[in-house]
Amino acid sequence: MRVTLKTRARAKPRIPIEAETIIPQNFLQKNDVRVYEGNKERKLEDIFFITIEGPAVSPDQVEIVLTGDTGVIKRVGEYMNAGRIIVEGDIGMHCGNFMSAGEIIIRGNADSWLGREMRGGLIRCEGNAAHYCGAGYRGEKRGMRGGTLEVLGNAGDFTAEYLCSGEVHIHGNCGDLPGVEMRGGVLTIGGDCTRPCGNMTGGTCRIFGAAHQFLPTFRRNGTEDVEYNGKRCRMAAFRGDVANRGKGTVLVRED
Amino acid sequence: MRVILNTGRTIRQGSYVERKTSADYMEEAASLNMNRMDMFELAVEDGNHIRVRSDHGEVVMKARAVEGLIRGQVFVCLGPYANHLVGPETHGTGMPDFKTTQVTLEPTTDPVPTIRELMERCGGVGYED
Amino acid sequence: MTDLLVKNAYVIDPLSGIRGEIMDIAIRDGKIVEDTGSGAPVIDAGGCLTFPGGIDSHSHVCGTKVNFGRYMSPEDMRAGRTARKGVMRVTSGYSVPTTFGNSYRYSTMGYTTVLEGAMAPLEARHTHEEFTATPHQDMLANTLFDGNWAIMEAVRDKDVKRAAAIVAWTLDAVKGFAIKLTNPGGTEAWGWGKDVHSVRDEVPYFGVTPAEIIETMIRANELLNLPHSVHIHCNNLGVPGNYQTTLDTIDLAPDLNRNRQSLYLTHVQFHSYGGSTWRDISSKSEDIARAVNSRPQVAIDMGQIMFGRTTTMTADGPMEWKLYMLHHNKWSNHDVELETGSGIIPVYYGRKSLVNCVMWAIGLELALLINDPWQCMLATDNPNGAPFVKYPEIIALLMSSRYRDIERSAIDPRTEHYVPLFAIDRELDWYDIAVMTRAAQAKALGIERIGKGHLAEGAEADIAIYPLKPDELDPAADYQQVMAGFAKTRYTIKRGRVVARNGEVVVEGANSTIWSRADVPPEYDLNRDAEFVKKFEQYYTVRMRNYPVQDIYLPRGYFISTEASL
Amino acid sequence: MKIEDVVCTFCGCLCDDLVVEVENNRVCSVENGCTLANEKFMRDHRLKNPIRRDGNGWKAVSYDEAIRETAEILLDADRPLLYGWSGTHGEAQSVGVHLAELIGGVIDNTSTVCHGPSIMAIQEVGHPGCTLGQVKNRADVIVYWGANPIDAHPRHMSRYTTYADGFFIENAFRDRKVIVADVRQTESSAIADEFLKIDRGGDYAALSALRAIVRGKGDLIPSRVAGVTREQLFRVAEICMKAKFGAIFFGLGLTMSPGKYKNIRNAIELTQELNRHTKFTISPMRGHWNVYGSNEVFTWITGYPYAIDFARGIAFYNPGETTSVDILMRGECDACLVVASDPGAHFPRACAEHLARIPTVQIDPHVNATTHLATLQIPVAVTGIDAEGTAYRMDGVPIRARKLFTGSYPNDQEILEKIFARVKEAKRS
Repeated sequence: MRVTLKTRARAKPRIPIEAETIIPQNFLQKNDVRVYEGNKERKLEDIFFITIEGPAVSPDQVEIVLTGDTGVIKRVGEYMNAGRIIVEGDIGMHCGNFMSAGEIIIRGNADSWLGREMRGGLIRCEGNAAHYCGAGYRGEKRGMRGGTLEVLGNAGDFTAEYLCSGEVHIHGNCGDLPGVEMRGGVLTIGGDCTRPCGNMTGGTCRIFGAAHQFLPTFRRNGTEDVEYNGKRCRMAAFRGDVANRGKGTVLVRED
Repeated sequence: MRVILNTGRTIRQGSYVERKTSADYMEEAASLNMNRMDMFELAVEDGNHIRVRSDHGEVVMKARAVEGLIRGQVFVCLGPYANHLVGPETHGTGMPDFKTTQVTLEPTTDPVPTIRELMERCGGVGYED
Repeated sequence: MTDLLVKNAYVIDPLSGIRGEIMDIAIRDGKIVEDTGSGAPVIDAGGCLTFPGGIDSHSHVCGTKVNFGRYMSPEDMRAGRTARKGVMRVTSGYSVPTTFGNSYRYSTMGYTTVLEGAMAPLEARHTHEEFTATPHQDMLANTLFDGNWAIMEAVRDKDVKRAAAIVAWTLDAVKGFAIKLTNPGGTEAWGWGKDVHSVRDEVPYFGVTPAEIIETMIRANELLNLPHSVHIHCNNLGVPGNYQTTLDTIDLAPDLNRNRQSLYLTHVQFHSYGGSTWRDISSKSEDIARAVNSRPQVAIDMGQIMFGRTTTMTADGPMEWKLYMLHHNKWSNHDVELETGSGIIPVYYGRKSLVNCVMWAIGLELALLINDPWQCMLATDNPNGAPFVKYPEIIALLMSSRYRDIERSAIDPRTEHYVPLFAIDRELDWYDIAVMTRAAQAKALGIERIGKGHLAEGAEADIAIYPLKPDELDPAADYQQVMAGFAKTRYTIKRGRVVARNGEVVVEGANSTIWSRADVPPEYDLNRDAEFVKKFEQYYTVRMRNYPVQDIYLPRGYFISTEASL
Repeated sequence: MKIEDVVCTFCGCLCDDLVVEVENNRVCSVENGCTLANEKFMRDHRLKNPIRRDGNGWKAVSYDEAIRETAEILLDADRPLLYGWSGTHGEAQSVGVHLAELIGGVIDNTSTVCHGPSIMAIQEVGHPGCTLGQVKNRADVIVYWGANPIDAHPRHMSRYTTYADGFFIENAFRDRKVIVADVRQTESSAIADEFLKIDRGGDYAALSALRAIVRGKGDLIPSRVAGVTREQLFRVAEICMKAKFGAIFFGLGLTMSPGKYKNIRNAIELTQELNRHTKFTISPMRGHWNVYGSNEVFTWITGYPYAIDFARGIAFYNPGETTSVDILMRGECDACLVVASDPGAHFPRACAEHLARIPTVQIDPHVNATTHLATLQIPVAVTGIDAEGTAYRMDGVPIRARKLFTGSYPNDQEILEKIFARVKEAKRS
């Protein structure tokens, strides 16, 4: 089944749409799917032109395609556990929060908290991701716990904060403090970043660009060779953060 | 000249904060506190006007020499003048970069706007007390 | 005049000696009366189990540290969110819900009176503000004296009467209900990052011992003729081998009051550990129960823990530090000048943790091994042992050994080597539960005199009707139904008005705050004591005149008045 | 008439020992107050009556009209923002939260541009703190980090720290060591025994280094961290570890600098580490007299201290998303109620521009920058002068602010209750 949701023009286009209901499992039956526009509950058809093609008997046979002015639509794919969502343009905050399985493809940019506390599945963002990409919930000790999150462009600050398990791969640059409080999993940064991995207690962060303002509390631990994009890279290895328990690994490209 | 703008509380700003229409408040809020050497380089003296520009806006303020600031840093107390320059980006934390705005300084003879004028520039309608 | 008639109720009212009779309850103007006028609205209880409104004699629901528990835990807030609906406001939180969340959840469980276990006097105004926002329950506040400088000086001078005068002044100033001692002496030592480790340890600088503080305060309490006894959280909470400290504390309690205990020991589960490290921790519930069984002058509450996530919070600052060193999670601490301390950390009690399983067993053992249910009240030290919404599960565990056996198979199999629980076959009955959840509390707190915890004529019409038919149920077998029944009343009636029905809150509520006022002779009035006033102004950071809680904070406050024997 | 033990409703110190003389509904003298208090009490100047924007000018309106119009604005909005609250009493804040809940709005307080990051840090690692009297009576080491109390909290040092004699500290000035960490010299740094002059944006690294030293991993520390020498870092760590009771106070120098809440988290974790050696506490220097009260009130009602979004009926919290600056920057809100604060002056310009675009109602005693952006302003009594109510000091101690005389203005609570009643009535019908 292919569900196409194309945004309608709205009187107040900057008010975000809260759309945690847009997940494959909700389109199996003729459900009354509703979303919030500010404090007003709306029927899905008030916000979108909806086209449904083909049948599906299980959520993994459902593909949702979002098009139009989708950059202010929040929480798409939250708690999704099967199926596929394709966003033709940009997507709003919290896309793929807590998702446990399935696939989200974003052709444009993603706003903050992409894949927050993700448990499994795949998110691929072809543009840039904003802040807290693959990060945790406020106050929660564990952030992303599984799955794969890939951003072909750049990501903002606090990328993969509290990363616990799973993989975050930013092909471009990250902002400030990527991998901060990281405790497991693998964070790969293709480009540059500042102050990586503050207070990390576990996991591995690989940086193939420059790591600016590198913190003084990481201990040099030899070199390692790593393969990236088909090339062998010589990496300076660090253990830290010794301000904390110092059990994490940061690899920064040397050559 | 490119410098970093820092903002914060001052006792004078606090004293007049509930009288924002007063000349006292304007005097304090529109003061650009600078290192003397930076002022020398810009060829300005205490009380001279300076156009301060950032990526987010521009505003004319009055130079004031102070001790305790290193070169390349200027300080303006919290208020509408400083905020004409500070960007709204919060890095997902709710808090803008009030302490670290890149600005450029350029001497000018243009007047320092009143707060009312600043707010009118933002689209407001001035109220005369 | 508002009347209400509850018909056909299966009533258990221990304080009135009613052990299960089908009867009608007549209500007028919020009180139980002999008869209503004709035409009074009728509630048909349909033979369902009917108790006086529940009373929680030790819970943490309002005040500085509770609110800090919320403040620091957005992850707990998202765990229990409900939307605004009808008269119900938005609620958030699981282990530390918002005030309205607490109030609604207690209401749907049939609880109508709750005692906040620890109020720092300096921050009492905060507790009272939150009481006002906890609309369904009548509230009382235990007032902390454990590290009170003036009290310790009186103890050092062996001046019981001065200690009594300080208590009287403070309770009046902060609208407190009773004396609470949390790790007496330990919270002052914590001002220097230290603790006391037995009732005979000296408090730094003040040179007094916890035992001296406890003995003095018990006598001061009785000199003031306060409704409740001294309410103690013993030293060494949560330390393996601490049962000895608990026994030592019990030994300090003289029998001074014919109507109630002289010492109330709270969350005793946390104080009944044998062994010397976390590796060899064992249950000493039998020793503690034996001591309680032989001393009518003490009463306790269980401090049951239940598996799952919760937040611990206590005035016992050093204990929370120790817990932080174990868990390495968040840690908050808040010392209160001249008075007490507090700490908060989140915890998870796991079925896979042997220590946690032993703790879980000890609480149940205490309830099953203490012969007289009037001496052992059901509580979790909410939210320390578990959020109070777990009470129905605890009731079911106490009523069904079969349920206990099922749980046994789900916990760490080594547990049975450390605890006697699975050898105990006692199963509590409906009457025991009624005692342990309301009647004993009313008696222990001394509030049966103001019509709490019973349904005799003239009593407050606080009533809980549970969807349970004792004649048709075998709690040992039907424990699931018991659990469901106690979780959601058919009706909760507060002061003659239905406040919750089948789990739905139906009114906004308007509670009362109950406090104690002991009248002392003028020579014991500390407002006129130059020495007291001088020290106050010198060392507190709040002026003495700005310290007392104004009447406006207790819009429906009422006090129990006593005449001090000074 | 002379009134003693008056509570000053200016900064988070909430001094309660002022002696104020009142004549003809004006304060004519203030004793014990700092400059800020004197200015506040003595030179109080109010907006006379409610005003409404009228084309390119303003006209006076009645309170009833203003209240009715405010209710209509809020009822019409799909995403209203209720901002401010730090300059009013708890009872009014409480009505504000219930109003936000009723209309499905976002409610936020001034923490958002002040100690919001401190709250976020506390939500990650907790907060080992204490009341100010504990510091006064015990502390032999005081650290001010990114804070300038002499300007922002003028009596903090004389009431609670450097100059305050306490029970165990009989001669404070001699017996206490003071450490100041800041990016610039201030009057506060001038009196410090140790001044850590930190490079802009270097607080996080400096705090990490101190943590490593306290953990015994100091061998790793390079000769300079963020402009501070290794020797000084070791010296400061040593002073802290040898303290009998240490107290860190931090200000906006940490909350507003790059990394924001992570700086504070690092400072808190340093404090926690120091507790393995001695007793240490840490406390934010809260700015407004009742900003902490707004956190407390919001928390017991909603579970969250600030930035609460009721749009979906439940309470949702996420700084960076539900915070005022972000909402205004993105142009999300379609109406704004400003109570007891001045976002026009204190938010970045882009936010002020959005306030001017939408209906903005301000409830405030004074003409301020937001006045010019607003559609409507309702003047009210000033808590602590002609209104009373509860305030929470920076350390959480609740104190009741006094009313010194009865003036002609209604207070915030009364105005908000009337708005609430109108909204509720309209929702019912």
